[in-house]
Amino acid sequence: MSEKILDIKDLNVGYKTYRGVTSVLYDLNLEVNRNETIGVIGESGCGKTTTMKTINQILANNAVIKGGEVNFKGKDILKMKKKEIVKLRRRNVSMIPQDPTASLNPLFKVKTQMKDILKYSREDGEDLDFKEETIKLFNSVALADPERVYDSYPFQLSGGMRQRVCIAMSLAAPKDLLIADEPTTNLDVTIQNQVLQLIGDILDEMNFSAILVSQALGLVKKFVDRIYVFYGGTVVEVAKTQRIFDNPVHPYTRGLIESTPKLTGGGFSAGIAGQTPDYVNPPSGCRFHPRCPNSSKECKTEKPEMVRVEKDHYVACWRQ
Amino acid sequence: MAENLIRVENLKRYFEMETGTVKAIDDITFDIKENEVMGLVGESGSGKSTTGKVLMGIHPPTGGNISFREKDISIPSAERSKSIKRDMNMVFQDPGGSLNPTKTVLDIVGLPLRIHDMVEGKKEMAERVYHLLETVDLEPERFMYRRPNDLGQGEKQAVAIARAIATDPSFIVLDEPTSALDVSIQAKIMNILIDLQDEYNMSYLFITHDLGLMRNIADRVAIMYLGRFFEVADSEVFFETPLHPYTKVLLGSFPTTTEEEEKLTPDINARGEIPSAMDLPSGCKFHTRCPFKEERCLEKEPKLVEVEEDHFVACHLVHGVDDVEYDIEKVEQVERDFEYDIDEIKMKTE
Amino acid sequence: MAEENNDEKESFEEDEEIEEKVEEIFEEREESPWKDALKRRWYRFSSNPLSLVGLAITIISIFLAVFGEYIVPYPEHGGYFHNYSDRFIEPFTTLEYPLGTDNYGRDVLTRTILGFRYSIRMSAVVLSLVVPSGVVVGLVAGYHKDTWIDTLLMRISDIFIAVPPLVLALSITAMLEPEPLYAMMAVSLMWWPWFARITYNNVSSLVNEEFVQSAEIMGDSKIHIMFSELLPNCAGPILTKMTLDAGWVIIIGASLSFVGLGAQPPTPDLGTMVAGGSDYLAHQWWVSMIPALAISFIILGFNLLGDGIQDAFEESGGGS
Amino acid sequence: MNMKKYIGKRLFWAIISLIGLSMFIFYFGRIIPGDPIRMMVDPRTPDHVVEELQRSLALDRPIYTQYFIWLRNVFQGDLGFSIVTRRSVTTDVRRYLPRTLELIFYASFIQIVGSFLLGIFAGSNINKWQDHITRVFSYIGVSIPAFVFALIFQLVFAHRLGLFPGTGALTRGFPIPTERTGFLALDALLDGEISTLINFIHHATLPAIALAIPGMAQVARMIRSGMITINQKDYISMARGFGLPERTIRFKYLLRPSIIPGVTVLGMQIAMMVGNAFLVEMVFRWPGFSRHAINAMLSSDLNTIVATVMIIGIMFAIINIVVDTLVAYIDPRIRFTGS
Repeated sequence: MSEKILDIKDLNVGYKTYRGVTSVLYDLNLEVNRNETIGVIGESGCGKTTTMKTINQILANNAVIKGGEVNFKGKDILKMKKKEIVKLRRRNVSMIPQDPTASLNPLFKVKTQMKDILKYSREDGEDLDFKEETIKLFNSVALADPERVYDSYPFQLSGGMRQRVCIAMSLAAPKDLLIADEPTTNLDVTIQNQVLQLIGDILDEMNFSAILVSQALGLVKKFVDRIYVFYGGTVVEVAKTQRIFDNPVHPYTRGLIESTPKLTGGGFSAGIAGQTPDYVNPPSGCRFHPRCPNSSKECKTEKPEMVRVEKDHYVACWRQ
Repeated sequence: MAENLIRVENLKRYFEMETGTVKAIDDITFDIKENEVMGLVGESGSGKSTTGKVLMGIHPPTGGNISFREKDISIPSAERSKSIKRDMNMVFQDPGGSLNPTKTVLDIVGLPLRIHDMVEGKKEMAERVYHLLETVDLEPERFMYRRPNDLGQGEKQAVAIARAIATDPSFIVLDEPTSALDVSIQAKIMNILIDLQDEYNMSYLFITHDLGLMRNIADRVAIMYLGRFFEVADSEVFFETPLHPYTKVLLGSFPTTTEEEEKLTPDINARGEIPSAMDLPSGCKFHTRCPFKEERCLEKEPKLVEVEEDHFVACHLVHGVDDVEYDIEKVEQVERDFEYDIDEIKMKTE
Repeated sequence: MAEENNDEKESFEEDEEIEEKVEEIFEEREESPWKDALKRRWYRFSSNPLSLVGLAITIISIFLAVFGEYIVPYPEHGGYFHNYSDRFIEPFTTLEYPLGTDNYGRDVLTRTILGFRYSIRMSAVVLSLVVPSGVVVGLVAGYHKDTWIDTLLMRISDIFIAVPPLVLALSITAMLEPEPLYAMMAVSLMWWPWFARITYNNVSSLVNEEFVQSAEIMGDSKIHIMFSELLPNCAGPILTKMTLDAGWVIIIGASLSFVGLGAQPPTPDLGTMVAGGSDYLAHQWWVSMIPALAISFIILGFNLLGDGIQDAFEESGGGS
Repeated sequence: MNMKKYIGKRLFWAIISLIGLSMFIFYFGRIIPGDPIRMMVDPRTPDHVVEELQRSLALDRPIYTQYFIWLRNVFQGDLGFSIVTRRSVTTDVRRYLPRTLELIFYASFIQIVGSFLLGIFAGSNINKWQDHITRVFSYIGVSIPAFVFALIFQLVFAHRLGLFPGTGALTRGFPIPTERTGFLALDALLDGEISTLINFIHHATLPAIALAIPGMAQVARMIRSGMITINQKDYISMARGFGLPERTIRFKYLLRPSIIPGVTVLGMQIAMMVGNAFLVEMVFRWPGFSRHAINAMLSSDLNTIVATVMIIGIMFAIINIVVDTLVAYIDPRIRFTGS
C-alpha cells in the first residue's frame, strides 16, 4: 500500500457567527496517497475550502476546530506547534488560490512577493539570484513576457497571468502536496483550459501528490485518479474517476451529473430540490435528506456510515 | 414565418476612456423573431453583455439602429415610450445585486406593476405577486415578505425572473442569469425559464459563456469575439458542425461528462491572452490566438458570409481562397497535426 | 396573441383560495418583516456592551436636557443670583452643594444639569436643519453622478469643507451678535456639506448597481428611484454619522461658548461655564472642570451609541 | 505617469473651492445689517477715523467691486487694515502666524508618531489588553474637546505638578533670537541659542499634546480597523500559507495597506487641529495667529476674519494635497489608474 501523504479522520470544523457557532465540516474523512492526484467536487458552501484551509492552517480566526485529525506523513497537523506549521507550509504543502486577483498583494510588485516566497521556501533561500530563479519559474508556467511581469504590479496583469504567477509561487520549492482550490473558476473559458492543461503537465512532470478542487465534475476528469464528492461538510461518495461517471451511487452525485447541461442537448433535469443546508442548525442525520428524493426514517436520524460498493468505491447512504 | 420582433442593423457601441476608445460592439447585425430564443455566447470582453444592455436602453448605441416591432429604439430607455418599456425586461447576472436589499419580495416583484399601474390598491398587488411567485416555484406564503439577504442565490434569481415577467412582456434579455448559481439550482432556474417561454410565448436574448446551457435553451446561437460576430447558426448546426476556429476552440475547452460529448469537442486550444478592446488586432481579430492563422488573416477582416443555409461565418479559411469553394478537408487536416505541448509554448512566447 | 392574455386574467378572479391566502399573509405580515429585521439589528447592536453604555448615557443626557429644570435643587441658580457667603465651596464636602459652588456661590450641580439643555438643543436644532438638506443634496448629486449637477452641487459643498468646521463657525458667529441662535445657524450652514458628502459617497457607489438599472429600464421615475430605491440603502451610514456628529456639534457649540461667541453669562451653557471657571482653574478647579466633564460625558455617549449603530448596520454574513 | 494629472486636478478644484470660500466669507461679512464700521469701533472714536476706515474698506462701492479691490490688494500682499491692532493685517500675520505654524508642526509630529504607534500596537494584538487600552484611549480622545484637554493639562502638569510652563512661548529672561526666518525655533537654532530652543519646546509641549490627542485617537482607530480588515484579506492568508514569518507579514504586507485609511483621515485630523488651535492658544496664552484672530473676531474685525479664514483654507488645501500625494505614493493603483 503506497504511503499515505495525507489522512484526514473525522474532522469537525465550525465558525463563530452572530447567529451562533456553525457546524460546517461534520466527521469528514479524506486520504491522499503518495504521487496521487485526487479531485474534490462540491458546490458552494459544501466545506471544500474549509477543508483545504485546515490542511495548511490558514483558517479565518473565527474558525473553531471541534475535533478530528489531519495526519500529514503520520504527524497530526492540528497538534503541531507554531514552528512546525511554518516549516510544513514552507517545505511540504503549497496552495494555488481560487481568486488570483485577491491573492496577490496589490501594493507590492510581483518581484518583491516572489523574492520573499523564494527566500523562505527554499533551504538555500538566502543566497539565491531571485530574479533568475523567478524568470525560470515564470517560463515553466508559460508566462508571456516574464521580464515585464517580474517588474509590474499585480493589477497591471490579466487574470490568466495573475493565476500563472500564483502557480509559479506554489512551485517555488519542491513540495509533497499541492492543493489547487478551484484554480480556474475566475478565468475565461479558453484561459481556463490553458491553465488546466498547465496544471496537468506540472502534475505529470513533478512527482508530488495533489488535490484538485472544483465545482464541475467534467473539469477535473482528465487530471485526477480518484474523486471525492462533498456535500454539507462531509464526503458522500468516493471512487476512481471513471467509476463516478459510469456508476454514480449517491443520489446527490447522480443529481449533480444529471443537472450538468450536456453539449448533446436533451434539455435540463429537474435539478436538486431545496437549498444548501443552513450550518447554524444543520439537518439531523444525513444532511442531504431534506433534498433527497428517497429519504427514509433513519436518513433523518443517524449519519450514514461509509459503505463499500466495490474496490475503491465507497458511499455514505442508507438506501444502498 | 414569424415576423421579426427585434431588428438590429450595424450596431456599434464605443466607450470613451481616458486611455483610449473601447470598441465594445463593432458593427453586428441580427434579428430575433417572435417566440424565439436567440443565444449570444463569448468570453469576457466579447461585448455580449453590452449588446443586451444596449437593446434594453441602458447604453445608447454609438452607431447603427435597433427596432422593436418596427418602432425605433436606438435611444436610451429614459426616452422610450412606456408601452415599449412594459413589453421588454431584463434579468441580470448577479442575483444579489439586482434586488434592492431594503425591500421585501412583494415590493420588488410588484414594482413593475406599480410603475405601469396595472393594479389598484395593495390587495390586488399582493394577489398578482402571489400568482407570479407561484409561476416561478416560490411558495408565496414563505417568500412574499422576505428580504433579499434571507434568500438563497437560486431563490433570488427566481424573484428576479418573477419581476421580469410581471408586466407580461414579449421580450426578455437574460444576461448570464445562472452563472452565479450552483449546477443543481441552475437546472431548476433553466427549467422555469423554458416553461415560461412556452407558456407566455416570449422571445429571449440568452447571454452566457457556458456552451452546455446554450445548447439546451437557444434556437439560434451567435458567437462573439471582441465586439464582432464570428459565427451565427441554428443550435444543432452550431454544435454539430461548427466551422469557425474560435467556435471549435470554445467547444474544445468545454468540460465534458459523457462519451457522446467527447465527439463534439475537438482537441484545439487557443494561444496567448485575449487582446484588450483598446487596441484591437488588425485584420481578423482572432489571428493573435488562432492556431490556423494565415497571411490574409492579418491584413483583411473577414465579413460574415452565409456559407450554408442560415449558417453565417466570418473566417477566411472557411470562405476558402478568396471566392474558391470552401474545402472542409483542409480544415480537418490542419486540426489533426496541431498538437499542444508545453515546450512549443515556451519557445514561441513572442 | 391578445386573446390568450384575457383568459389568464379571468383565471385571476376565479381563484378564491388565492384571495384567502393573501388575506392570511396580510394579517401575519404586520409583524414579520419589521420584527426580524429589528431583532437582527438589535442582536448585533447589543452584542457590544459599550454600545449599551452609550445608549444609557444618551438617554440620561436627553432626560436631563428635557426635565432638568424640574429636578434641580436650586432652579434659581440658573439666572442672576449670587450668595457670596457660599462662594467656592469644595465638591463632595457638604450635602447642601454636592459638587460645590462657583464664584457667585451658585450650585455647580444645578447649573451643569441645566447646561445639558443648551448642548442637546444645539445638536437637535443643527441636526434637524443639516441632515435633511445635506442628504437631499448628496442624493441628487450622487444619482446624477459625473454630470453638471454633480459637479455643481458637490463643488458648492466643497467650499464649506475647504476650512475646518470650527474656524468657519467662529468666523460666521463673530460677524453676527453673540447669540446661541446665530451660533446654531452658523454651525448648520457649514455642517450640511458633511452629510452631502457621506450621502454622495454611498449613492454614487450604488447608482451602477443592477437593481437601480432594473428600475430605470422598467420606467421608474427618477424621484422614486432616488428616494425609495437608493435612500433606504444609505440609512445605516447616515444614522451612524448623525449620532457621531451629535457629539461633534456639541464640541463646536461648547467651543463657541468657550470663546464667548455662544450663550452669554449667566445662562448655564456648559461651554460658557467652562470659560467662566477657567480664571479660577488653579485653585477652584471644579468650577470649570465639572461642566467640562459633563460635555465629555454627553459626547462619549453619542460616540459609543454611534459605533453601536454602525455595528448594527454592518452587513457581515455568517462564515462557511 | 498621470500622477501629475491626478495632483493637478486636485489642485484645480482646491483653488476653485478657495475662491468660492473667499467670495462667501467676503460677501457674508458685508451683507449683515447695520454699519459694520460703527459696530466695530467704540462710539467715542472721532469721525475722521471712521471715514478713513470706510474709504479703506470701500464700503460705498457695490459689493462685487469691493471684492475685486480686496482681491487685487491681497495679491499685492495687502490684507487690509485691522481695527484691533491699528496696523495692516499683513504685518500681524507675519508676526503671529509662524508661532501657530510651529505649534501645528510640533502637534502634527506627535499626532503622526502617536497614532501610528498606537494603531499598530492595537492592531497587531487584537482583543488583548493592548487593544482594549487603545480603544478606551481613543474613546476618551474623541469625546473630550481639545480645549478641555488644554485646561486639564494646564491644571495638572502646569499648576499642580509644575513640570511645564502654563502659559506663553518663552520664559522672560531668555533672549529673543534675531529675526531671520520668523520661526522662533529655527532662529534660536541659527543663533546657537540652544537653551532658548529647549525652553521654547518646553513651552510648546503641553499645547501641542492637547492639540494632538483628539486626532491621534481618530487616526489610531482607523489604522486599527484597517489592520483588522486587511488581516482577513486573501493575500495575507496566502502569505501565511507560504510560510512567510509573521514579522515580515505584519510590518510589510499587512502594514502598508492598513495605513491607507489612517493616512486619508490624517489630513482631516491635522486640519481639525488647525481649528482647535484657536482655543488651545487661548488657554495657554500662546502668542499665535489663532489667539490674535479670536480677539479680532470678538471685536468683529472683518479684514482679519476674512484673512484668517483664507489662510487656514490655504493651509487646509496644502495639507490635503500633501496627504493625497502620500496616499497615491503608497497605493500604486492610484498612481497608475487614478482610481
